[in-house]
Amino acid sequence: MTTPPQSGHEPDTQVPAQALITQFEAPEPLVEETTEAPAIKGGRRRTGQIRDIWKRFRRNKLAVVGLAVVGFLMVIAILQPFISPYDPMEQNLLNTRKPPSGNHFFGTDILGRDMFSGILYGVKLAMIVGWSVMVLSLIVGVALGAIAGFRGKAVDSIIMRVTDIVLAFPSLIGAILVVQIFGNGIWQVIIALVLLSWPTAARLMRGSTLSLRESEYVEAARSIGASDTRIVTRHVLPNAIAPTLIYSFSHIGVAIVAMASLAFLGIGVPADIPEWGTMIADAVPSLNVEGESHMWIFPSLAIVVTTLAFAFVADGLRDSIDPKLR
Amino acid sequence: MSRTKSVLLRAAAGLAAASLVLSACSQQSNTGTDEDSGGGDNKPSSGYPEVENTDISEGKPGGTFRLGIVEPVAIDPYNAQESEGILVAAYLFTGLTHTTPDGETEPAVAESWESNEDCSEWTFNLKTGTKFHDGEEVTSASFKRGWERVVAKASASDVAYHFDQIEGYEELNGGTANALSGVDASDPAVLKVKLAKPSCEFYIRTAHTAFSPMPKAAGAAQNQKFNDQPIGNGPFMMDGPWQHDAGIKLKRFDDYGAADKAYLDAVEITILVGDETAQQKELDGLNNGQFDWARIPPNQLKTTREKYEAQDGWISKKTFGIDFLLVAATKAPMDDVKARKAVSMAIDRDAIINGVFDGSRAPATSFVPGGFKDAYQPDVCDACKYDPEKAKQLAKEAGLTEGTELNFQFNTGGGHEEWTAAVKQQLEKNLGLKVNYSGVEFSDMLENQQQPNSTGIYRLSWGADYATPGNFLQPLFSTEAIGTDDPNAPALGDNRGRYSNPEFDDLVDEATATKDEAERTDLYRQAEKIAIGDDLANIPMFERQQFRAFDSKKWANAGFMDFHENPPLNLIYQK
Amino acid sequence: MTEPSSASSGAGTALGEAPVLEVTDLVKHFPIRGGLMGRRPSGFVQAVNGISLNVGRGQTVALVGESGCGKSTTARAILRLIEPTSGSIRLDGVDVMSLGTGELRRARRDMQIVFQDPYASLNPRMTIRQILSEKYQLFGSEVTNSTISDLLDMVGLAEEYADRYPHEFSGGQRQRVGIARAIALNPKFVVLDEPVSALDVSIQAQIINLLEDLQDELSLTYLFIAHDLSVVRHIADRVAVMYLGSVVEIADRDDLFDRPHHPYTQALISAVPIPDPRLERQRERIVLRGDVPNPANPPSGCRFRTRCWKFEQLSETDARRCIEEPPPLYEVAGNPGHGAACHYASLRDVVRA
Amino acid sequence: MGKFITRRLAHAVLVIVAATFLIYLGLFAIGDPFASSGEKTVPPEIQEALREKFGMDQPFFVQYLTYLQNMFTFDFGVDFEQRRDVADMLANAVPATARLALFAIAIEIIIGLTAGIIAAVSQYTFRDVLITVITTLGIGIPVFVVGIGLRAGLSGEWIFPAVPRSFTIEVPWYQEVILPAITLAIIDAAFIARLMRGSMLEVMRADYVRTARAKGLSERKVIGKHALRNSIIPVVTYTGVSLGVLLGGALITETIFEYQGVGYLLVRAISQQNAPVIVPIVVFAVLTFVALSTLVDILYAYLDPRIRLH
Amino acid sequence: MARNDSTTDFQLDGPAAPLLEVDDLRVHFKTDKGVVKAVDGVSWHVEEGETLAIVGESGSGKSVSAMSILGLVPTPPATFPSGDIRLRGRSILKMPEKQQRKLRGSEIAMIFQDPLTALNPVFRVGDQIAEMIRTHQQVTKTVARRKVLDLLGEVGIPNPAVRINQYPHEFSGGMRQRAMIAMALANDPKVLLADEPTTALDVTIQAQIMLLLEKLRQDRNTAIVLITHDLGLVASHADRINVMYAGRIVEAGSCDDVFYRPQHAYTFGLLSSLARMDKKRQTRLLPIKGVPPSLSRVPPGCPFHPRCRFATEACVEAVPTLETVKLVDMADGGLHRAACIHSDQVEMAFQERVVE
Repeated sequence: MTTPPQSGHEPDTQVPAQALITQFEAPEPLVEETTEAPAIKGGRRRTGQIRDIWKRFRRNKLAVVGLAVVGFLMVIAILQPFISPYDPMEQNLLNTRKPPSGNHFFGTDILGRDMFSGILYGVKLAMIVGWSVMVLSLIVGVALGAIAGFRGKAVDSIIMRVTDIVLAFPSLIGAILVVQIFGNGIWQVIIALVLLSWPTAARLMRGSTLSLRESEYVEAARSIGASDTRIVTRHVLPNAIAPTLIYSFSHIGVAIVAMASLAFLGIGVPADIPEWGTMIADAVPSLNVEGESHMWIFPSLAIVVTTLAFAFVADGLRDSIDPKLR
Repeated sequence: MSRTKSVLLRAAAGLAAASLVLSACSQQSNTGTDEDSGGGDNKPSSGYPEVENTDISEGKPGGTFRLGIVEPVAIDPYNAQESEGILVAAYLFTGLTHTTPDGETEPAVAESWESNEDCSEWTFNLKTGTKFHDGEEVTSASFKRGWERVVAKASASDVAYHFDQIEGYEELNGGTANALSGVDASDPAVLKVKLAKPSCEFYIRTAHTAFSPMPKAAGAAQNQKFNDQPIGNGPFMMDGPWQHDAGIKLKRFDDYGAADKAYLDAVEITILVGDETAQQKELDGLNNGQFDWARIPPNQLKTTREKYEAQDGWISKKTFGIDFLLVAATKAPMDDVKARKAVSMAIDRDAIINGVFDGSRAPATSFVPGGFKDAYQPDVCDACKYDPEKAKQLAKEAGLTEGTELNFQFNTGGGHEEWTAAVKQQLEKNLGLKVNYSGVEFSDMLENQQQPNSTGIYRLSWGADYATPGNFLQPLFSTEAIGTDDPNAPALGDNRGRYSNPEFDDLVDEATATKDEAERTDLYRQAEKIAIGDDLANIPMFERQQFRAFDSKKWANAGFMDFHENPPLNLIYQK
Repeated sequence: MTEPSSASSGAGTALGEAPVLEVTDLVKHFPIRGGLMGRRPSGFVQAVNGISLNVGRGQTVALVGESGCGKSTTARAILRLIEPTSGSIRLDGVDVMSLGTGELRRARRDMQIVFQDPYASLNPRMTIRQILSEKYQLFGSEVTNSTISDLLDMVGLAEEYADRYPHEFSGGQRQRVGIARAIALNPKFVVLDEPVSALDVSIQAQIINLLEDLQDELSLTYLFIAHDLSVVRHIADRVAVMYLGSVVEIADRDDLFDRPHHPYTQALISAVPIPDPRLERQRERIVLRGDVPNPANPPSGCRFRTRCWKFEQLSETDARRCIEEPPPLYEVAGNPGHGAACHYASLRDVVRA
Repeated sequence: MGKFITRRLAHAVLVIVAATFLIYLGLFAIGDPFASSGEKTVPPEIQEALREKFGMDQPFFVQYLTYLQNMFTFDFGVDFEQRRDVADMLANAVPATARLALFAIAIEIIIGLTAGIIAAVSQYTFRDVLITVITTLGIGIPVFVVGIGLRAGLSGEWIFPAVPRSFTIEVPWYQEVILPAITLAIIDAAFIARLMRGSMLEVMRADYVRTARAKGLSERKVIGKHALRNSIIPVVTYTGVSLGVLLGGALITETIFEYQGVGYLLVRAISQQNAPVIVPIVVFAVLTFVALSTLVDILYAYLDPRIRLH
Repeated sequence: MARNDSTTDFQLDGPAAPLLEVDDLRVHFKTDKGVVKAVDGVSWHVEEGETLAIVGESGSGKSVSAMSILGLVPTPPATFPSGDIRLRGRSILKMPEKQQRKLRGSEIAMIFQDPLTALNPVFRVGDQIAEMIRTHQQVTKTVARRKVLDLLGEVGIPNPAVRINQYPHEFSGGMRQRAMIAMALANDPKVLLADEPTTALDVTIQAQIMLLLEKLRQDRNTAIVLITHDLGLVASHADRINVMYAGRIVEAGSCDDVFYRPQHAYTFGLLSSLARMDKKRQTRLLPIKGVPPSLSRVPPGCPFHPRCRFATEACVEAVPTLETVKLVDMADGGLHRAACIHSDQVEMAFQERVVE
């Protein structure tokens, strides 16, 4: 089955010439061949890989900006109860649909709720849903993918057939179905999104596990008498997880948009919770009404900024964690 | 029973369109009753003022009237149910009786009617020589055919229950009989009906489109061809089949005989998609000359009113419906009348109207709506006025303290989120209650209400099926309507608040058996005084009020709504 | 021509001592998945087709052949990194085939492998110290301060590099780490799977020297897998030539290179260019026709016959024997340690002429 | 090749059967299509009658098998609300959705491919950076934001008929289709451009492109023939899958523009809790999606001869 | 053997310009880590019917100079700070792109290391060869196809009529390389650049391919530039040898000269570290210590000095130039040049070792 588009892996974006250049870079060892005194002391090397990733990441300016925005959003999510000027759910029916002003930076909505506070609350919601979906689908996907890839045979067939079936649903329709079954609620939405995103994670994981299972260093581990458990946990997982991790991370933005899409359609997200998609849907009848455009512009901006920030970071991560995956 | 079309994207629209089939008793003319309504109250309503009906004048044939509606469920009377479907059905078909815009019942195909003393046998004398659109004559058999077509089990009609008083209903509906035994059509000009459950208001029911006659060509109820292009006996006939999601075209029926012929040559009903934006589109269409009639989106009431009032194209009218809070009246904390009154008085209806509905509605101060000119008792609910101090006082007496938990459910998808949320906030703010506020599916909410352990308050609205005040009282407050005697069994009737007062029950029973209208109305007023004024069994919230705008430069006789809140197509003519 | 020898004709131990490794009739077939659901095997790739091999203590036996001849599969099957289809393997008297999962894991202490690709055989997320310590942990041996440094010293790396990651090393250095991992805890037997073919020419010699030194120091027994005959001639004591899953010729090193009997061995040796222009000008190449056949569908009889230069010259009657009868590994007349699997084997000097 | 197709088709059928079972189980077994919904209360006796009429009183498996059987004869059952054949409803919605999908795909392929190729060929130039930034924005912005922005900003008399006209006046089809098609195309075009750029860059690094240059081919031929033919494969895959999604109904876009396609039909059915309509549409969407995926895989094998052998 | 027919190595005042001449070529790449000097002042030339071998380890820059000839090095990031490439005296680098293209595939053709990736997987082998013909010759498809059949037969592909319609993945490794060669020969080029043509192949297949190249050179008098790391291959096929290290030619001379009288320490190292099939077990190989340098950080002075057993202080000070160390030597003539200030010691050490 073809993987659905949203999980599509970006192919290589490396330059032809770089291949030529790396040819000259590859044999450069940091360590001198002879047993002369080493230039750098050992010991601090553990952080080396992370430092390398960071070094590569830092080169991508958009990614750095994205990271800053994501950090900022996380801070807002945590501090939301303290920095909201109003209770985001509190209505003031005498002050509805008011354009932005000193009292209400982003104006008020159809119920006179402060949109600024609502959007801050939306940040919290987006972060909770985005990260939960990422972590949960990562856990499920990695576990099942690794089992399928490493054990093979019947277990593999079963898990892969299940992913086939899940992936046969266009994602939004799948999410709607799940929500129809489980009912409304943020956790239900999270479950729906996890149910739909783990198969791709599992497939990526299975793919890398399969190739690593045949790799020489896994064979090497087996040759020194390592047990299967040890091989999986110590040798396969840490190396196989990168593509899955990158996918899951890039899926945060997708999850946030998916929740907003569901909310926009009036599905899944409880109606009284300030969520960006709900806010935009509320504003649809006001689309062409003068003085009410703030009702859809601010939540739209919030969601665009958030998804772009995550997209930039995901791009940066992909390029820096595993340059080969570009 | 009322049915609001589910709203696609949650709209702030509140009640969109409801099917209300009611009738009033008096046979007075349309004019002259307006003085009683709206204006005569002591307390100024915070809704928009009603517009007086203009006199109906004579016109000349011609013109095509255009308007937009949302896709109806059905236009075949066997299953037509909401105002859009009824708009078409009611002008394609003419029944025994007809309900005027003011809720009065007037003769249609039936010239006259009478009943025996205990109202168990009814005789309708039909006009002769009236025809269906295909030329077939309308006889008593046509009615029997039409009614049986609705009730038959195979039809699985949503509106069959309207016939439940008639003898033989259960057999036919249950599939054990092939005919409605209580209906006798042996004389083509006389229709005799025997009721299993006697009612002096039966003739009012027959105005419902479900009671339409059917030609032989109709066939079985489920018959896509006829369902999409019904052949009726009304002032208009189909001009080609219903184009789903696109439109319906009607043309005048020139052989119409049940009443005056229509003036309009044709009616073009465009089906608008997008329930939440349909009102906006109707208005846009009107403003751009594409339509001749429009509903008004709540957020544009003010500007539209200003514009169209100036050109006499504005319609504003209280109709036959009410929004209220259903109260579980036998369970703490709402088992005390003081608690109920405290809750009611803690709600600032005017603020909600201004905030959510842009001031367009009127706060309800009675349960029987203002549409019933005679039965209407403004301020019968003395606890419907906002008085936070008094509310606190009463709450204290009733034992409602800070943190007392109160369940409050509303149904999602009906546009009730905003105002119910406002109610919740006011109760918390004014009484310090801990409101367990939740939105659930409508069916779930109904089921919850039925449960013996249900407590607290629920959002509901009610539109009676027939134009009688009793239909606002008996189903909701009578002991019989609880549907069970066992307090530990689910309440299967509509009185899911389980309010029970023998005095009220007696008054309602007496009214149903009273042939004299004035007497009957008086009995209903007394009953409402007990259930609402004294006991406040449910908490009234808003009266239903409707607004329309139309092109007054082109059309005459268009300045009011028919009973179904639709344009009076049979009266409108081109200026 | 000699009589067919027994299965032990592969034995190469001149001394009376029992060999460290005895492999008899080793077979490995890989199923080919086919059919609608890919469940049932639709055929088998006969990767290793009945190989017998002995390796004496302290000896180096080389297994040579072109890609796809089954030499790496043989090595892995001997270590049971791939489960053999059939055959017997005895390591120092222990029947490796009969070991259970746990026993096999413990037995790995004595049988080790160095891989071809130094970039792929080290876990990139582990430091050199972790990579090397793992083996000690697995076999419950204590890792003292000096364990790793001694080990690194032995393969010519400085201890300072222990806490670095593989990607910081060059290919040659990684291969040293791979060797260190293999020789830790003093195994009895080490498979060297093309240990130098991925390395630059100038580095190859370093590793070859290291392997030789370690063998002397620790009296290791090597099974050396290679396609490069030059290296084999340098390092091996005894050489087995494989073609399409079978050993076609086996002999002591000099015997094999100077007196090859099998037409394939002769072609193989003649095809290897020697870095000596004058010699090269004199040499005559035996150029084989075509490609190696598909191991899933090998030729009948002698598997080499489709490319055999000698087969082409045979009369029809003689050729029939090659088509019908798979040649067993004969002992070459007058040379007890030398076996060749050819019906018409004969001596030919291909190194110098 | 024949074997490959057979296997791929068998796989697709299996997936479809399993998926339809799940859909059926999920919506019919759990939800009761006849229960009161919205603000409609259905008397129990009528619910009973309906259930009997539509065979819902049968055991679950019998229902499912009947359903499956009907589905393969294009009988998708009846909408209990309007009592209309769902197939009839789909007959109106599917062509509309197909028109929208094809229009959108056409736009996105033209824009996406061109932008992707330009970016790849002029890597590191201003043009490339500009295209990269635009595509990142295009991918990052949710479709409903794009749709709403376009609707708020662009709708007018001729592009998107904001003011409804009487249904008797014929509206040129492109007026309805153009804005939703652009909305859909923007995001996919961005994705295709990226995909194309990436795969083009990768292919341009391939040895056979070097061979093509070494042959003395013009750059136009190197890119347009050798690089394009190989790099377009992932784009074809993506476009096919994307078409599969769109043909199953663009829920959000169709809703925003009230475009009467399959997606809008589905959204309306969901908001009305109308399971008898939801199920066939979802089945239809899954069917289309799986069919397109299968087709894409077969097409893939055609485009890349290496796959054909298996 | 064509060896003896080759023109003398360096004709200072000869009338005809060399067939293909690379003159002081520098190819630099700008990268984040600095300038990678892949080719740093390399000069060589090749004549008809001659095989010139360029030998070096991975990353020595040996392929880049060949690829520059065909304009296969992308600019940017590559720059050409100096140098020229001339075909019969006409500067290729200064030609307009269109003219350069006309030379590619017709006058100069190239075959690559990995024939699997060098052939486009989605086109039929026959079509790819035909494309080569039709790019440079005005012939009809039918004529081109007939020519392809002839070529396939000539390079020893059995059953050409079937093979012409197959895709690359249906060919074995050896067959693919034959197809590549057929493509390279399609327009009868004067120069054939062979970049590690047999590295990916088994030794028996390598022998087939080299035999084929040798035959073609004789039949068509094509000049072959053989780029390889395999000294054995060089010994059996090259007329002259350029040894490259870190982007420079460190030694150049006739085949016999380089093998029997190496003048550069690096060449010495290479030869001494080789295991030889024709020799009984040497006691010990003599490896070169260390690893080749990164081309972005080439050591100062002689780039080989950190690994060199003969290195002295002087080696660090200046980059040694390629000097003629032996005038016409050995039977086959030509200049023998090396960039090593200790060439005498090197030769001495080598002779001792050989005697050993």
